[in-house]
Amino acid sequence: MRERYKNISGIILRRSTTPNGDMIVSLLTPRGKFKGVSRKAAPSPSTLKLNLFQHVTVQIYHRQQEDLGLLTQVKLEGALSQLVKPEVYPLASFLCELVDHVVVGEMDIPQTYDLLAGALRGLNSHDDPEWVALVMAFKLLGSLGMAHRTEDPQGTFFDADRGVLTSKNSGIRLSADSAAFLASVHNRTVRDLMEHPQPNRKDLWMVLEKFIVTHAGILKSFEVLRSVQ
Amino acid sequence: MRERYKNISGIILRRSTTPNGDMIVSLLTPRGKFKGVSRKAAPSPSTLKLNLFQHVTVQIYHRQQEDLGLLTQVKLEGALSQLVKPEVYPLASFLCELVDHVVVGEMDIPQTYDLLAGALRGLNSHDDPEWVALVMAFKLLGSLGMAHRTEDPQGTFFDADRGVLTSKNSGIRLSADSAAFLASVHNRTVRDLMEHPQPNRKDLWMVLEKFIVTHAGILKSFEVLRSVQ
Amino acid sequence: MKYPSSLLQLIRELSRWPGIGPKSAQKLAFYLFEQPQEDIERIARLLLSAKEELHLCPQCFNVTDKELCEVCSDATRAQNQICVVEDPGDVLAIERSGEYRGLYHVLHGAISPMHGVGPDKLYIKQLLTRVTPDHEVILATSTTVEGEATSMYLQRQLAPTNATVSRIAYGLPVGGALEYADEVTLGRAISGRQKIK
Amino acid sequence: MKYPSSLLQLIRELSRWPGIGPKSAQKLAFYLFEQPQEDIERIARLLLSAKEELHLCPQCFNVTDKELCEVCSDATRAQNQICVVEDPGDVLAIERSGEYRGLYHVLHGAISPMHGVGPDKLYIKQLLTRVTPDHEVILATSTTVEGEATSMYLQRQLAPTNATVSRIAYGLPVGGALEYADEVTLGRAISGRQKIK
Amino acid sequence: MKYPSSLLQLIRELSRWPGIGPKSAQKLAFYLFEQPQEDIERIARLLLSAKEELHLCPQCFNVTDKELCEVCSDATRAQNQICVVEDPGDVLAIERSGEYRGLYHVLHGAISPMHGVGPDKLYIKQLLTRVTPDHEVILATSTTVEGEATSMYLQRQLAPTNATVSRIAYGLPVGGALEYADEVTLGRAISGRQKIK
Amino acid sequence: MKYPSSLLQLIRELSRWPGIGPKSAQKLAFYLFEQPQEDIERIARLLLSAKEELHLCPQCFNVTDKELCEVCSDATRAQNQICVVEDPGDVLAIERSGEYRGLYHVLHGAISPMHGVGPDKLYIKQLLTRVTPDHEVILATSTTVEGEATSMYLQRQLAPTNATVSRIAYGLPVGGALEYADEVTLGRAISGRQKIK
Ligand SMILES: [Zn+2]
Ligand SMILES: [Zn+2]
Ligand SMILES: [Zn+2]
Ligand SMILES: [Zn+2]
Ligand SMILES: [Zn+2]
Ligand SMILES: [Zn+2]
Repeated sequence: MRERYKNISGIILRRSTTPNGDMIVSLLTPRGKFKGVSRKAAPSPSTLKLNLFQHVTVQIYHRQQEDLGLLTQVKLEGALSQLVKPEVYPLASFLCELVDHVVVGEMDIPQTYDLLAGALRGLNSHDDPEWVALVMAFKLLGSLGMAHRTEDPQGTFFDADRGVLTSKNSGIRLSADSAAFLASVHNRTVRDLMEHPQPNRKDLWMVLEKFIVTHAGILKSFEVLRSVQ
Repeated sequence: MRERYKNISGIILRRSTTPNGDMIVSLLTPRGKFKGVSRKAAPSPSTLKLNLFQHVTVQIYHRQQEDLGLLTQVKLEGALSQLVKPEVYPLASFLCELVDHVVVGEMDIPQTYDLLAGALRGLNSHDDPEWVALVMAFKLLGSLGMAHRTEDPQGTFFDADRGVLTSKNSGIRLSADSAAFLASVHNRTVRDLMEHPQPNRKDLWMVLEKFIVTHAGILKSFEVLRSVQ
Repeated sequence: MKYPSSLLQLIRELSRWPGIGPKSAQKLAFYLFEQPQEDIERIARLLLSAKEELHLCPQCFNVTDKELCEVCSDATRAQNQICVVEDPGDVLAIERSGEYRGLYHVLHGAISPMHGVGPDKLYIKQLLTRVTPDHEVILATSTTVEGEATSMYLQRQLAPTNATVSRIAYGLPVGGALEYADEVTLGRAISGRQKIK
Repeated sequence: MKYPSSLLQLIRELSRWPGIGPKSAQKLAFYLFEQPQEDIERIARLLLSAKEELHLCPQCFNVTDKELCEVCSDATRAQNQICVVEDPGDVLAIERSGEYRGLYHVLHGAISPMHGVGPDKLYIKQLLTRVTPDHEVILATSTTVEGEATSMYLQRQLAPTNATVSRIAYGLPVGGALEYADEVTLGRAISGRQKIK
Repeated sequence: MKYPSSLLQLIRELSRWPGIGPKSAQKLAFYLFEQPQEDIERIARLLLSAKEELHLCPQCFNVTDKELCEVCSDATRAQNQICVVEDPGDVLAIERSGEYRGLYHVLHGAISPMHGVGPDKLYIKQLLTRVTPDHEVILATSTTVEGEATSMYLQRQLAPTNATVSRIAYGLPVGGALEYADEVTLGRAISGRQKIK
Repeated sequence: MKYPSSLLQLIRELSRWPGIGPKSAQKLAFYLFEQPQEDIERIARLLLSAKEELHLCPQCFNVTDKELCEVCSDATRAQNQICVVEDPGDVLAIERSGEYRGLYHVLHGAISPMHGVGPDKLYIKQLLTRVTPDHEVILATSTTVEGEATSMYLQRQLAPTNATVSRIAYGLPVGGALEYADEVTLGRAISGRQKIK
């Protein structure tokens, strides 16, 4: 007997309401991104739990010849209450939008999943959420095979088009701290990176945005992110 | 084009949850009793409004070959907040169960509808709710073609089997007040009856219960009603 | 064709369970038939042992497999708080919220005259004997008419005990848009608003 | 067969409206076609006059056909209370509840970086200029993450005004059973419980 | 607060449309208000022009903006096939299937004594005058009780014309599992099975 | 609070059953707990005896408690008709329709490369050995992509047997309005129409 019901556990990356009144939810799991629809956006106990950034277990019902599974039951596994703070919310939105943008369908990404879960926990509790977002954005990109390269570890320029840290005078000029960060970010642990926050991050944000725009496309949250920085 | 959607406005007489998790609602309207089902008893904003005794307007969707319409939208028209008070709740339950029991399907009963709506308002605000229930129960029975008869206006017995006020020594023996009440209840206005409450009502309740049991069947609320009297 | 009677009986039994219609019952029966023998034995044992080991806690009437339930016998919980709920499942739900560290009392239902359920059919008397003037009794029956009526009834009955009595908050459920709240709930959410210091 | 283009266009237009799928759009189009000429004219006039007569109130940004909206120009309403909502429909819902007699402020959305909606896209600046230390500002944005983030943002922005700021109550919706409330809501309903005097 | 009357009227009008309840009507009204002026004008024009330009084809009674509808005036279509349907929307559905190249006849309803719809309220007489012995009349009314009754009535009425009469097939919808078909449909699917050559 | 482990295990077990999610599992567990001891014992016995007494019929592979299933051993049934279905539940459904008096063959699935189900995982070889030139094989697999693929595969495999092969009818489900049928189904219903004599 084939099973039409499937239980999936993951983090809600995005929810949007269709003109039809249905709610479509993107869920990040260690096995990729799943989308499901909750009919009519009525606040059934289910839809209420389908909130952004939350960790949920859902039951998805797969109907014949429809690609979007129907969300039939939702169990809340964890919610982080501090992600709505003004200094955190745009950062959490940015990371989730980034992952939602890059991850397409089923793929084995246990590392990305763990990184995003960790990033959200970090944003929820760390007293330097901006640094959490910056570090984790680079780490997330790395986990998705989108690490930038280091042409010259002593380089002080970032060439977004080629995605390299370089000593050639092209692209974004970096502070010494930022150059060192970019040269080492993919080799250091998150813990180590978090323990050495960098006071000046303007150029790192520029690098990150430019790199993402060039290699993944424009994210809507950039705009809000900039306005609150 | 035939219309499968219908808007119905009425009072919720009863709601019950099926083993399946659906909620079935009986609605009293001036044009009879309608039943609808709200799927899965999930607290959609709809089901939340489908509470006992409330006046609602619902949209019912009639599917092919199913007799129970699907409740698709619910608008709350009015709720009476005092019906849950311990001295009122069993009385309101009793009147609604009585009407739910006697009214079957579509029938023209504008008078019954108005009487029940008035009874619930009365129970909500009157300081002698028991008298409201007693008077309105007899009035409701009358509006549904179930008035008792008066064999002898001077009679002091109530013969429930025949449903008559009689002077023959059979059935329930009545106080003079109660006999006078029963002889006149169907000829007097509600207002007049309400203005002349009767202090001793034990025999009237006995008459009412016996009459209903004989002519309409046993109501479940009798038991609770007796225990709180 | 007559269906094998053991299959039919199983389907009939399953279709009586809450939330399982005739179609699902048939599906389940075939599913169970396709499971290995040892799984079926395990399920049967689970059913029997659950029934055997579980009973109602003599103090709070929650389901338990201990003499006194785990909450009642936990000395670290606030002994002067009693949260009154309709069903054992409600205890589970409140525990999951992590917001409550007192005791419980399970009524096993709500007053519903139409369904023949009066106060005497619930564990109300047992609640009244538990409560002392030092207690806070938190009425967490549901917000349906039946739940409200039960809450009102309990308020009256608890008055002579001189205990503090409180009612769970009405308001907007977390995660919802205003447009989905009905006007009664919305009214309560406005009138019950909390100052932000 | 090609369908009459005026019919096709109508169907296409209707299917763009919120909550109307392609099937319903077709049904609606045929329904409209079957209505008498004068009804169609009336509907067309209604659409045009609604658009023409309605605009946003310059004070609260609710939809109105007056210069100042009916609430803002009603001297009997509490002038020192401002209830902040996301959408004009929320004003309607709160009014229907009958529990509120102050003024409103409609933001026309909630902050949602992922959808490109920052604070500057909402009527937030206009709110800040209205508020004085005598005001009570009631934050009635929804309880979704977006609504909560907006509420938090407003709290920060309103702090320098020295106005009283409050948030609508979280809790159980009226008419619901506990089993349907999620644990976060349930936790809020318990922690926000109200003493019964 | 009284709501702007043009808004209220619009909401009331929309809530009368089929499939749009009171809640959706309000949502739609606000949606329409937020559209740019020119869009509203376009919608109003669409409504009026649809009503103005459309009428029933004098031969098949489908909705058209031509004198004779596009199907009836298409000489390449099989002139000896008439597919009888209940509603104009059914023509659209069958055309989309691409399986039919004959003519249509739209009854504008089905016989339903309970709703006071007798054969005389439908375009049945007009069908009978169209049919000659050379025709194949395909009865494609729905498979509801009303549709079946209409189909049976037409069979009787068409008998004297000596035309070939056929009925659309009953059976399993494409894409479905057997378990979701009811037994009547399943029985028809079995008895109507097709030999594979 | 830790929940009684026998209750937790029961909930976990039930939540693994098809169509039962985490919420329903909890509800079911409490329901089962509230049943009288003898009912629980009966359910456990039912489960065990169903598993014990039932096996697959060696001829048609339907579920049975006889040596040969009741259909296969019923001499009054048409021995030259074999209806091929995916699941035992389909036999039940077809029997309920009362339209079929031949034999069955249960494949126990449909070909689905994506789920790793090839022809060899189904009881197809056993079917081929049953079929003789005198047989009519009715392919009643579902009309999903998997069911169609299985049906096509069987047609090819059955060709050398010279048996008559037929496929259940596609068409409109009984009781439906045309507007609810998709265009593929509608096309099939038109092209498969039946002459009325
Ligand atoms: Zn206990
Ligand atoms: Zn119980
Ligand atoms: Zn205003
Ligand atoms: Zn707006
Ligand atoms: Zn024509
Ligand atoms: Zn067999």
